[in-house]
Amino acid sequence: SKVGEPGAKVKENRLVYASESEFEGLNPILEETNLDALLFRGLMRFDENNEPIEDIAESFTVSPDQLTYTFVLKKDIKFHDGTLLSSDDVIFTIKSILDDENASFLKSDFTVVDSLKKVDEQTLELKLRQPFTPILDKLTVPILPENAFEKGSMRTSNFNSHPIGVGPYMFEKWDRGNSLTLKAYNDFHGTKPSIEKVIFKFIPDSNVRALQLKSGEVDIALLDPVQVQAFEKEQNVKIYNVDSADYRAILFNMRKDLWKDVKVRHAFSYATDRSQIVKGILKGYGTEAYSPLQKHAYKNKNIEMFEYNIEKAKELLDNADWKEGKDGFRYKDGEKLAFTITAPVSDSVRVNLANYAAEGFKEIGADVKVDALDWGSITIEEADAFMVGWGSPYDADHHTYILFNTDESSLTSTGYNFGGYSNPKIDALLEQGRLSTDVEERKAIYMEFQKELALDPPYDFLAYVNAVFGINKNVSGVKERTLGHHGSGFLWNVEEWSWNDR
Amino acid sequence: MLLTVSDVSKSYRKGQPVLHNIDVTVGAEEIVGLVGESGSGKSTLARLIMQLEPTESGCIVFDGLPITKRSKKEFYKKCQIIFQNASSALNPSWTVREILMEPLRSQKMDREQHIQKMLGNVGLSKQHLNQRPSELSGGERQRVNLLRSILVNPKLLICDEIVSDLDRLIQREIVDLLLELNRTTGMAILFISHDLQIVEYLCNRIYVMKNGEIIDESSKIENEFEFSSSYSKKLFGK
Amino acid sequence: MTVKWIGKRTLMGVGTLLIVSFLSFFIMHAAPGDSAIAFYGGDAQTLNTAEKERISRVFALDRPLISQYGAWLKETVKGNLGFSYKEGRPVATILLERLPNTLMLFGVTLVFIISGSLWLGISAGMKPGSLLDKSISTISVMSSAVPPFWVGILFIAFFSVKLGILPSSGSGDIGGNGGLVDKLRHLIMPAMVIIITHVGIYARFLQESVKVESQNYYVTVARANGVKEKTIRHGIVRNALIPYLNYLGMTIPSFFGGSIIIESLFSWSGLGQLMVKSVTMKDFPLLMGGILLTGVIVIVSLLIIDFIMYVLNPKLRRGGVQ
Amino acid sequence: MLNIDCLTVPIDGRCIIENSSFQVPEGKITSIIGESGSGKSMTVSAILGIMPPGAKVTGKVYFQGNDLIELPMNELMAIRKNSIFTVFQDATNSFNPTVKMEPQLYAFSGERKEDTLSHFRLKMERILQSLGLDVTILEQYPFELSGGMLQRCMNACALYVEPDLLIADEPTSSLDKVLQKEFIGLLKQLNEEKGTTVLLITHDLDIVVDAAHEVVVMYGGKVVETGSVTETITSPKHSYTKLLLASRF
Amino acid sequence: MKSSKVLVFWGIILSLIIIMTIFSQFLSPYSPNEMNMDAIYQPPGQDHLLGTDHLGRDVESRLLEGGKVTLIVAGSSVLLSLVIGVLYGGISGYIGGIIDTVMMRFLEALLTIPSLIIILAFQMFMKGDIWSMAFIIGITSWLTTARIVRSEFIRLKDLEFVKMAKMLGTPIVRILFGHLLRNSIPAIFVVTLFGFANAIFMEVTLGFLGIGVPPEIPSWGNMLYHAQNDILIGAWWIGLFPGILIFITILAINFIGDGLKSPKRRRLDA
Ligand SMILES: Nc1ncnc2c1ncn2[C@@H]1O[C@H](COP(=O)(O)OP(=O)(O)OP(=O)(O)O)[C@@H](O)[C@H]1O
Ligand SMILES: Nc1ncnc2c1ncn2[C@@H]1O[C@H](COP(=O)(O)OP(=O)(O)OP(=O)(O)O)[C@@H](O)[C@H]1O
Ligand SMILES: [Mg+2]
Ligand SMILES: [Mg+2]
Repeated sequence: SKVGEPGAKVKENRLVYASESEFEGLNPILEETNLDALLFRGLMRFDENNEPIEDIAESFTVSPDQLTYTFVLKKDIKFHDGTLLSSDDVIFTIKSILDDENASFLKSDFTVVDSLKKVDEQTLELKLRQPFTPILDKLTVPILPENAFEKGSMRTSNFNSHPIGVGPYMFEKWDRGNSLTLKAYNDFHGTKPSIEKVIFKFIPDSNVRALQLKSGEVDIALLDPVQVQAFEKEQNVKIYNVDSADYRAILFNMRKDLWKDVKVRHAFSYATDRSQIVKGILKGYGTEAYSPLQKHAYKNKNIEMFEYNIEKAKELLDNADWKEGKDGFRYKDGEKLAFTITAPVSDSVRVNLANYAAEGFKEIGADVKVDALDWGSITIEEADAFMVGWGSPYDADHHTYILFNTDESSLTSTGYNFGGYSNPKIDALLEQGRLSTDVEERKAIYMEFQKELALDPPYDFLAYVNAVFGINKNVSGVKERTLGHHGSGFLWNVEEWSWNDR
Repeated sequence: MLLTVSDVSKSYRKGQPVLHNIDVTVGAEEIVGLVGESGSGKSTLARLIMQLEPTESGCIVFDGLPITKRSKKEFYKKCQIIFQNASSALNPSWTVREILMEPLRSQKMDREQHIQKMLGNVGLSKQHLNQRPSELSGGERQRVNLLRSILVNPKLLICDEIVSDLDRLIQREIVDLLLELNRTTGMAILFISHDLQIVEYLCNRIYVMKNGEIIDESSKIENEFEFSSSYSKKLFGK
Repeated sequence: MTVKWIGKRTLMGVGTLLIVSFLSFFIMHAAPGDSAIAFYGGDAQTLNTAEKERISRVFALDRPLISQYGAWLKETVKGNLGFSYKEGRPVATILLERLPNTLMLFGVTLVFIISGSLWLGISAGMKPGSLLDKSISTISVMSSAVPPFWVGILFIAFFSVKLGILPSSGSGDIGGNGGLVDKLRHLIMPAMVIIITHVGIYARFLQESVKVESQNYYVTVARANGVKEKTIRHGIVRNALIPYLNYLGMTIPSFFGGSIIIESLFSWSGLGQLMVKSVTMKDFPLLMGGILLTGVIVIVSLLIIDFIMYVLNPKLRRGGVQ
Repeated sequence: MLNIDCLTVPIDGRCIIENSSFQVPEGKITSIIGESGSGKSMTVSAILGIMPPGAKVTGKVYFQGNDLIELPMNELMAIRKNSIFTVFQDATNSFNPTVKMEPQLYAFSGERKEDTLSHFRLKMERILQSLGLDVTILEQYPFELSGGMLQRCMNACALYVEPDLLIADEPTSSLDKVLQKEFIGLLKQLNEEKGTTVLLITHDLDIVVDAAHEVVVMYGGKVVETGSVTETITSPKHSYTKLLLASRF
Repeated sequence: MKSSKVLVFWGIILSLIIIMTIFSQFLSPYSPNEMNMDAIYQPPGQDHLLGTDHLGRDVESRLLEGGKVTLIVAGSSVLLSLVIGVLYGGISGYIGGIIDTVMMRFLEALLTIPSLIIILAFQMFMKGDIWSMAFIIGITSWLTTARIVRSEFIRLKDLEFVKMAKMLGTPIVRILFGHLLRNSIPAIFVVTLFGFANAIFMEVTLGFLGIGVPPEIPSWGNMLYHAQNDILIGAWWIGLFPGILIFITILAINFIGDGLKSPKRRRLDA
């Protein structure tokens, strides 16, 4: 780094990552951080294609009824503190997630788990209440060492600030408010890491992150789309434009009368100029969206894509009895065509998207406002429309079942169906997709699902947003894979990274 | 007696009494002078009578009734004070008209006319009504003050060194006005001053104060005062 | 007398703290929004009603407010500030980590602002109509009319990116062990920004009160009678300091508010940033602890300022009536 | 000693003093009397060169041969320090309210004469006693003293300094008769023994008759009459003077 | 004399700014929210006099419209804080005694909690419109006014003309308004003007924290907030112009406040 820090004299074998926010704790079942992949490993792990493969697990078998999974663990896996990992630790981890006392955010992933049984030190049996193919995805959850926890609530455990895992890097130092340092773990069971230290530097301001990347104070930073251009001339920085399954869409809250008529939903979908969004707001770092499974192997290209078409949108509204009034806005039974899109203020891309969409809707005679609020002040179930962001690079069930199934209402169940969307056909398809184990059959089901979803859209899909990272030119070994939300998982193979010049 | 101050004491700091055991009376239609050493507590006594500060002991009776919190309002209708510093007793942002209207607020009569009528009594003219206190000379300010208090028709008027900073001519005007008022309306006056000539000229009775005590009292007999204490004698050069 | 005064003021300070805690507790709880959602921060979208209820139960957020406050107060009086919802660590520990940084930024900026404004304000105020006087009054207004975060960004762009001589963020070197020199290097820019944008206003205020004081009768009298200029100035400054200190006392709390932005811009891990974070996450124990701690800092500063005023103003000391 | 010639002071277009001339002969006590607001205090300000902002001064003020109005600031300051002492009209406001009396009185008197603090204390105590003040006032703050006491403190400084020219603007206005007499006595003594020239402003004709040699009468911003006291008292020329004399109680 | 010239100069500048923002509809060439993805980050030039921003909106139009919002927010919040401050400080100062002590401790307590924290807690109110924004700024910024009013009232209360008024039986309302308030106006005026500048800053600051006025409403605050991203890109014009206008407005207000304070407006009793 050229700024006169002590490390500048000898180029240290370390990697500095510009972290957007500081974590409250490092317990992966209480909070998700981008360190998880470095510190911890789970039974399973996503590979380059986002398929779950064995990691801690040596192998596993599934019973014919799809209800019992038996895992055999690798031998001699040691936690960072030297203790051996056993099946007790796995059981402890899942039980902790299910324990209400811990208020884990992962609980809903494991509610299908019926029981856990230790067969021996290296073997365990997991029983489900019902068949659930995606359970392997879920079992990528980091494994915690049972004996590192004292009695009492996990929330106040010392572990949270001094974590112990089996990942390629181990905890070294946490300078609160400033940085967190990890060092290479030499007993790691996978590829031995080449970079000695990975440092997470907390820089909340996105500009400062970019500036520090420029000045060499940090080696990696996630960039805002608008910032990328400024780095194109930069010699020392390489831009990684990583595909992600992360889409943005306007959620129609079906509890509002306005959206009851599918023509209205279609009209707004047609009135969205996606190409301009990708071009202008995402600066080309994204793709136009029309389906929740667009980045998936099961993607269906032959469905309605809602090509930008104002005339069609107007026609649809006319048909739905929303007639244009003298002021240019549409009215039906004396009521104005108006609603508000709520967006989380901390996410400037979502706010910009909402803003742009709202402005565009004026053209079809709708008076649309934007509310940018803090997460704590948002109740999605009460909003007219909400700027959601979903999308998973993993199993097709992952971000579909919990979003669109009638029974997955966010109000009455553990699902995330915020808009109260309900379509019997969709319900049936999602159920089948879940239970089926045949790949081709599943593909057909999800293709059909996408088609049906376009006919009765729960969202106005806008765009998939890429994660754009700027990285020091001398770092090599970066492997791109379709990423999840906010570029999470970019460091997934950091143990394979190395410096060319140190 | 209109006003009876009996056995009043006051101290600002413990052990340093400013006033002790003061007995003062003012009869109806009487003009009483209060003179004394500088720092002897004359102004303090005036403030105590006006209930601007609490007394420590003793009582003040006005018109036969001791003044209490509740009777304060009635008391102020009958008893008025004019402070030594004329300028600070007038609201700087009001015009003379507004200032003079103040005591007449609740009255139903034609107030403007009443004021205009009264203006002449203190030697002010109509044009002064639109001026602000800062645009008046010291003497004029004192007269506005006086007029305002008189408009209340008090039975007793306390004047605390109202003429000390004025020149002889203006002093004379004001003193003559007071005499005139006393004659025509029967207003009693407690006149605090260290200007002995004025006090002798104006008052029927004089109290002399020293070190927070009344050390002497004398009534005017054939335009002469008789004093007993040596300080008073020295003061009046007798 | 003086001891009694200090005792009385300290007692009042404690009373104020109690009001502060009461107010902040109720304001924060009365604030709209769901604490369970806020608690999840960035993961909030993946939260449903069942989760919300569960979280509320875990943190006893479903109990009546007054009993929550009572419980909190009881614990606090025992010297136990509780555990942060989010971090799970004792609030006191978290606060103590941040305190040195905050005190450092607060202390350094305050010292420079006070000494700078004293120097500028007095020298300008003593020469009314001079070039210095006029330029100070103009420049001070100008400097206070630029938003601090702008100055900050320009500083980073210039000193860090262009010249590369100062670190643009953090409160210590990430690799090093955080020696004092290192700390100071990190302190320079955030402190400079706060000082530059604040010193003018205080200098201006002092300048005004020096000018007003200089117009006093006693100054004229002293000048006319050949009293030494040094003696006269001494007296003027002494009296001009009283309104200045009053103003300083009134605005000290805004330092904490105002520095939040600077803290986040320079990633200076201080209390301000911590509090903003705990408000948005509705981490009540942490927030209450933070407010209480800033409360103590503010009240102690006010106490010191009041004490200086008390020493400077004999009317207060002698207990006389104004 | 002091020769004022054609002094004119306008403030914001209004003439406070108009074309006034008079003399203060050396070794004599000269008194200015006049209507309140006639410009007496303003004349003092003009002599000392401490005009309020917005005021212009024209005319000449000769002091020991120098024109004070033309004099550069540092020379004027030297004269103020070495030769003149002024007792201002508003004694209550003449002291810094937050400083104890002792350092203030020392600054006004002892320091000027470059006396040591102990020497100052000895001399000042004597003077204070002669004015009927207790030495304990040195340890008090101005607001703890009554107006009369503060006035006497200022007067004490004047007596301490024994300047070539003493200007006293209503030095006895808050004093009772006894104290007034005492101070005037000391003033006369100072004049006789040390030869101090005195410019005494007062509205009390008794004092004028008692103490002054010469008198200046001001009215409406103008000097309307000058002359020796006896002459003026017995045969006033200007109508205002006549009125003034006639209005004794 | 000179100070009145300064006053006139800055007064004209300020009124120009105000008039420009009031008539923004007629002066701005585009609708302030008109987005053009083909004209993003256009530097000042022919089509867009002051360039365009990250959504292709015309900076000039937004500047004019945003001024209206910012000035309304600042103006009405100042008005609100004035009312609260005068009432609170007035009551505290006039009644005095134990009530004053309690009220002042309360005020001190409020002063101690950084107002930004309170605002953050209540940001829900900001949902929707600029009036709630003005409300929230107003309700958190009356403390200084209250302190000043209180000390003015305490000072005036002891003056003789107020004592006289009580003796003359003047009703309390008239004493409060006619005597006390009317004579505190110079002091209140000055803090209020500074409060105005502060409110503009607060709006900017909230914009910086991303909790300012709703994003579709332009204001100098949220323009500046977005502009910080644009510095890196080199789009200096987006931040520069609102920055300059804020600067000039605050400068103007400061100088006006100053001009009104310094001349011989001092009372004769002062
Ligand atoms: N607020 C106060 N605090 C302390 N002492 C006071 C206060 N007011 C007056 N005193 C003291 O009380 C004594 C009497 O004061 P007061 O003003 O009544 O005197 P006075 O007789 O009116 O004198 P003067 O003729 O000088 O006006 C003085 O010694 C003064 O120092
Ligand atoms: N700073 C000023 N600005 C304007 N006018 C002033 C100023 N100072 C004094 N005056 C006016 O100048 C005139 C003369 O004032 P001055 O103080 O000299 O009167 P005086 O003769 O000393 O009266 P007194 O006997 O009441 O002390 C008065 O009418 C007064 O109002
Ligand atoms: Mg008195
Ligand atoms: Mg005078």
